[in-house]
Amino acid sequence: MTGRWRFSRLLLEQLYLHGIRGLWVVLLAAIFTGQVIIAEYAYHIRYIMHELTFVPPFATSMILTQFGPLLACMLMVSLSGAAIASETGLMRSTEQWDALKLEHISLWSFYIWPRIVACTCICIALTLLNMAGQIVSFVAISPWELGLSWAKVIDTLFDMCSLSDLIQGLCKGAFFGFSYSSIAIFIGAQPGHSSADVGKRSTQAVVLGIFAIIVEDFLLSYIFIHLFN
Amino acid sequence: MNALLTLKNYYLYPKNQPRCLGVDLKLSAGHSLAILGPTGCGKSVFLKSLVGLAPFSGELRLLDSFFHHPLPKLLKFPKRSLPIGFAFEKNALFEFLSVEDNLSLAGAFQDEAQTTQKPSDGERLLKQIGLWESRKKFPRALSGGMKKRLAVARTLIKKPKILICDSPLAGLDPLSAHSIFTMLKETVNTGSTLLVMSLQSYTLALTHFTHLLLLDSSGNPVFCGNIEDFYCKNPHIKAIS
Amino acid sequence: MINLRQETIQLKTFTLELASRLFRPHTQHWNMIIIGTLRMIRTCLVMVILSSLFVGGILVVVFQHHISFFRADSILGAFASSALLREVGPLLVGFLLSGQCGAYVASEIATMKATDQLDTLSSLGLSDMDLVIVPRFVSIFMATTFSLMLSLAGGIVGAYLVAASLYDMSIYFFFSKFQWLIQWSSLWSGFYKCFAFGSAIAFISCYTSYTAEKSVQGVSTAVQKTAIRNMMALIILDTFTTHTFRGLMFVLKYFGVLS
Amino acid sequence: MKTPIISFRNVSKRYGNQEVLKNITVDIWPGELTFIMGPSGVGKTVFLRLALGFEEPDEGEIHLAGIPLSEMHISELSAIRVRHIFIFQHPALFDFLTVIENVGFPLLEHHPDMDPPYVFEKAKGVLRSLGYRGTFKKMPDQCTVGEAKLVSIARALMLNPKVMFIDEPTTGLDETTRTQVDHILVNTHRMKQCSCIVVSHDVNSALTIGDRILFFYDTQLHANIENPRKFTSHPDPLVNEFFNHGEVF
Repeated sequence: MTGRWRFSRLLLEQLYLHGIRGLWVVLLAAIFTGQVIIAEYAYHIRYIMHELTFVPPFATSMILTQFGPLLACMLMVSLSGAAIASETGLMRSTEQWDALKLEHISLWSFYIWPRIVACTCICIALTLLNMAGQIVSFVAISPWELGLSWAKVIDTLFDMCSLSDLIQGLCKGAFFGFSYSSIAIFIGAQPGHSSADVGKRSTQAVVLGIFAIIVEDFLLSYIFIHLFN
Repeated sequence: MNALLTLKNYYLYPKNQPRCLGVDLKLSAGHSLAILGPTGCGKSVFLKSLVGLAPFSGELRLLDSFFHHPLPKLLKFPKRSLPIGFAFEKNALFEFLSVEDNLSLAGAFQDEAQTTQKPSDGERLLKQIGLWESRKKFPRALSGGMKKRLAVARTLIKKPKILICDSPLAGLDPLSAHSIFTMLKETVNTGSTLLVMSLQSYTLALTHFTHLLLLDSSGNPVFCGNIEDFYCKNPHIKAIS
Repeated sequence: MINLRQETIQLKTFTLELASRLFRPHTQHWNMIIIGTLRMIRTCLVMVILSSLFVGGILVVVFQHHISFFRADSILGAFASSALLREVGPLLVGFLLSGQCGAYVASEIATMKATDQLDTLSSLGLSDMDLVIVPRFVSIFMATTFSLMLSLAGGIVGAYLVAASLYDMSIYFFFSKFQWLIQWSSLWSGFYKCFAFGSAIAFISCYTSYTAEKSVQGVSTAVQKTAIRNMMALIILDTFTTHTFRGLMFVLKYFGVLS
Repeated sequence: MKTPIISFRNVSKRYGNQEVLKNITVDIWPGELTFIMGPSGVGKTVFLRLALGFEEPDEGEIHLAGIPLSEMHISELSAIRVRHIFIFQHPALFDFLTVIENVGFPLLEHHPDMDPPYVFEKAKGVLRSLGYRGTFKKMPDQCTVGEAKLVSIARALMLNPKVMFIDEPTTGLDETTRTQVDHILVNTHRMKQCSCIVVSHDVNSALTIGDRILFFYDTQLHANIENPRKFTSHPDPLVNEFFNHGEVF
């Protein structure tokens, strides 16, 4: 497909369409979740170790491997997963799908691949952004929560984690992005549904996307922990 | 003049009802076929089976490719796209593309050999249907009549040899229905295209069309042939119209 | 785009109308509410239990990796369950319920609005708030709160199953440090969060779908808006409930209500 | 002197910057089967929604059954609405009730003291009188478009309203069910003393059964045709063209 409909142009459109909306949502969420993680962690470590200097390194390793990709991709499921599922559902119910087939356009390279690749790249980028946001927010609040000065917190920030944690988080983000967008398109493209239950199909896509992310997070955490150390 | 569309004992399977009687038709350029029948009698299934979106059995010759299915099977899509324009009932406009892109996508995958599609074609068509000012808008913002016009324009841009429309005049007020119908008739009057259309109003079918296909409520063809045979079969109708 | 002023006016009128109708007992609609709640719980029961098992599993896998640095494996069970009860459990399963209960009902109401059923109700002289919105609001609230509490139990069972199978911990070893780390306060904080999340999901789903556009496009935008607003509300409420719960406990201790 | 059902006094309405209706002044009298016609997207449905208080006009005054709409409280409005039923373009049947429950539901809500079997029996009678041949126990999404329209009209007739506003009853139907719906309109109008106001594109039915035709064009009330049965031509060329094309399409 050349010219106006070449793959890179379609991919850029999808990147812009789904990425822009996700940007400020993930930033806002990162600020709030960063504080919650530190508050809960401090409560528990205060019980076990009675000494809070361990909290920042633990929290960063937890963010890099767990909360960074998980929360970013959960938000992306509700943002672009629901959008893709309802858009595909509408296409299916108003016969646009057959119209594309009649035009001899290969649906995979015109409609499906741009969206899946775009969602995967966006999830990787937003995972990075989410990690940074959460770390900044928990460092900012640590003097009041943990009673440690900023300088001390920043020194011990990356003691517990290494580059492998970052790679784990980004791989998880890629897996989550790929899984929820393909689920959304698969559910949306189911034949034989009227325009009335397009809404129900997109909620089904959101629910299955979130469930898939939780299951994948469990499996990937287990595999990565036993793979890397 | 070679026949563009020939059907020999063409059977249909609308909503897996029992088989209906065979349809035999021979249409060439410049002819126009009107399909009439109550709602839910399989008019749109018949139109879709011509293009390969619904299973059929019997012989179908489209332009120069021939399909013979003893059993009900979907039409295998020929490799290159045949110059056939299809306007859907629910005018399947691509919601995620602007009006301009809807048109350019329709003509983008035509073989360069058959029709050289210049960008000016799109502009001329848009001006003709009065959508040139709102070409950057999305189909969501258009009114009912404008959506139907865009759907028909999308089929005309490929300069098709066979133009198939699924009840394009349904639910429209007389003024926009008139403008769409004149646009379709002009393409047929040029003598190079064949128009196949499903309709609701009998008076329009009898006055403006050369061939007629009447279906009853369970999908069996009651009459199939050109207008003259229809009149000589039931002369009292000629007196009324 | 509806400007912010018009949005706030819509929000104000909707909340006033909902609040006034919510606390007037409508006897004949109670059967509708109960049937709606039971149907909603039945649809999201399997998904809630399965996802809470996996949430418990995630916590055990991650904390086992962290605690192995201190060689203090005995506190793994208590640590994972306390983290689950206090914060991670309600949040993750709340995301799932915001889609399963919240967005599902939102798509129902938005489709009813798109096919003019709400206007037909008011044109027949019946108030659509009484017959459609209030029963669904109450049934979402009850279904979500019940499911979240169920997920807390499911999470602990899931944590135990993963700890027993992957890290072969015996049941006594798993529950040994429970009394020490988990007091009643962490259980109340879990319930407090479940109530807060349930009410937020119920209000946002009903409001977003009631003010949706009247077209097929309106239904899909209503579902997307509900899903994202529910999730943002859960995250913001999560922080809000953590801090207010700590303040609440301080006040109760100060007045001697709690030991 | 009978009071008009609706009287508009230079009412105008605009959505954002798009002008929909510009100073309309018209009275609709009971006992007349009035048709509201015009090109699509000219605001015919908005005219009905303004009349019943679903939307507020930007300027001008609307009287429903003699009472100005602006001073009406919501409870008075819903009391008036029981007498003036609005049937929408979508046959908006409640998809969680079966056909017979759909028809009996409003009556049961308004009079909780009535026992359901009596109401369902009455609903069956009304449906049979309208010529509904489908089963009573099926869900609305199994009905055909024609059946759904009949059920929504039956649901309105159960409350025996004085006035019925019907929005495009015959679009999307084929010839046979279209004549059936026209027959029902005439029947309810004549026998049941319930005057009907119909928004429609169907020129043939307007000319055969209508008592008065209001023709809207480009946000203005263009023509007010008294007795359409003797309608041959109209000074305004636009109206002529509309009706001539209407007969063909």
